[in-house]
Amino acid sequence: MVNVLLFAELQEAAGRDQLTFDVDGITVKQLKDQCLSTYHLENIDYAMVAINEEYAEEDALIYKGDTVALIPPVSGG
Amino acid sequence: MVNVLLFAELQEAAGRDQLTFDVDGITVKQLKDQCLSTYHLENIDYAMVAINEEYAEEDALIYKGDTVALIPPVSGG
Amino acid sequence: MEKNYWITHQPIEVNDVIQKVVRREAGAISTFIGAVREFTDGKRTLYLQYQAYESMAEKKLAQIGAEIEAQWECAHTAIAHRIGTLAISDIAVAIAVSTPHRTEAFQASRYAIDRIKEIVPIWKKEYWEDGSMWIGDQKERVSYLRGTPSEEEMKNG
Amino acid sequence: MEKNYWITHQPIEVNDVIQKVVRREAGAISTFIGAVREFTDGKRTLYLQYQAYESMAEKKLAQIGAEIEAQWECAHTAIAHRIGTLAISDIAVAIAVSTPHRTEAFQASRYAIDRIKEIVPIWKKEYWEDGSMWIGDQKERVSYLRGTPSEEEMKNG
Repeated sequence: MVNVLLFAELQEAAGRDQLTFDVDGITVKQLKDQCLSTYHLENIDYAMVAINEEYAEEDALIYKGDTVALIPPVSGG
Repeated sequence: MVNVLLFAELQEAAGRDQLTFDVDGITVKQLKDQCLSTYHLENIDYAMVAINEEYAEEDALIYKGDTVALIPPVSGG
Repeated sequence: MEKNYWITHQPIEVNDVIQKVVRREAGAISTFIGAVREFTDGKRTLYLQYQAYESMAEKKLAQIGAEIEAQWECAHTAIAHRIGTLAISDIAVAIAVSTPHRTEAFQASRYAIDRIKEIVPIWKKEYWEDGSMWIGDQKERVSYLRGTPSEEEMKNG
Repeated sequence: MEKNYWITHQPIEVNDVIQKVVRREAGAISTFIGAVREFTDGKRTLYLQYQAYESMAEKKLAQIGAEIEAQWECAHTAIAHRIGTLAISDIAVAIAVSTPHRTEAFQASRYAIDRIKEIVPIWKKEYWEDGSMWIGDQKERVSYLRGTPSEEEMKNG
């Protein structure tokens, strides 16, 4: 299983702070597509993805047990 | 009388924190010359002069009752 | 507190942040405080809500500190960011950087706040009289992977 | 304390200085702390002695605040300078400037410390293991009458 953490507007859009996918060895791009088709998270295109708390490119691979986070444009400070 | 306040190295060179001159209507330049000839304050050339707490040019006039200060190069901060 | 980089739900004491960077070789400490401003572009903010991906945010704050210490010799950095509900004038972020001389302290502390706005997973939601919105860089994509903010990003207030 | 610009014989509490510039419209506060550094050009300082022409120094600090408020919109400034004997890491000067946005806060606080080193009648005497000396700009004349420090002066650390 891969846990996908949601924050800010994506968390509100999904109505929850975490999604779970039964996947292994898919790319960041593929995971984003699944989020989009299954949960209709339209702003996901603007989000970065972190794998185990580090930003990852679209072609990075996600394995079982990884913690993934969708990071909408940040606005701290 | 005109009181002339001394600070830092000029205060140490003169061995006091104040000089008094019985003058009226002399220029800053003339006062500096008197300090140099009477008290041998050699570093006075590097000092600015303040009249009543405001920096003054060499040709500014000093009157009886003014408070003058010799301001060596500052080093606060 | 042992950490130099932390996310907190409590009010930030600026002095706690400053104390972490005091060093015998430091002649200069530049701090930056980001506070909740009442008006933005003429619109009145009632309060803010900050959310963070806390564990990753602390790592990214520490990364910014490491970037600073690599770029400016003898620099020491501490950063605290508050989350939760903040009122007008509450401190959202406090940064302190100490260096031997002042030029580097100012540069590094400016760098820190610019990088926070670029790479640290923290989000703010503004609440106005007529609604609320999560704030982010909605118009442009932000490149989180670059090493240094662009000139243009550095200029934005 | 009612004043925003003051000379003190007591330790400076940075928070006192910051509190004076907190405003509802201020989103950014940049502070600068000048502390006693142990080593300068490889030479070890034991302690410092600061002396001021106190009444004029407070006026000149206030003048710097006025210059800042004329140059940067909505800026508010507070400055405290300590005099007397200071040990390593003691705070000699603390500056706080608040502005709506961060760029101006950094610029104004940098401006303040540069101007202090230029026009405020305060002097420091350094004490080393082998002697002591009043510090000043012994090599060059400083022009106290100009409005703005030169580019070159702004760059010096």
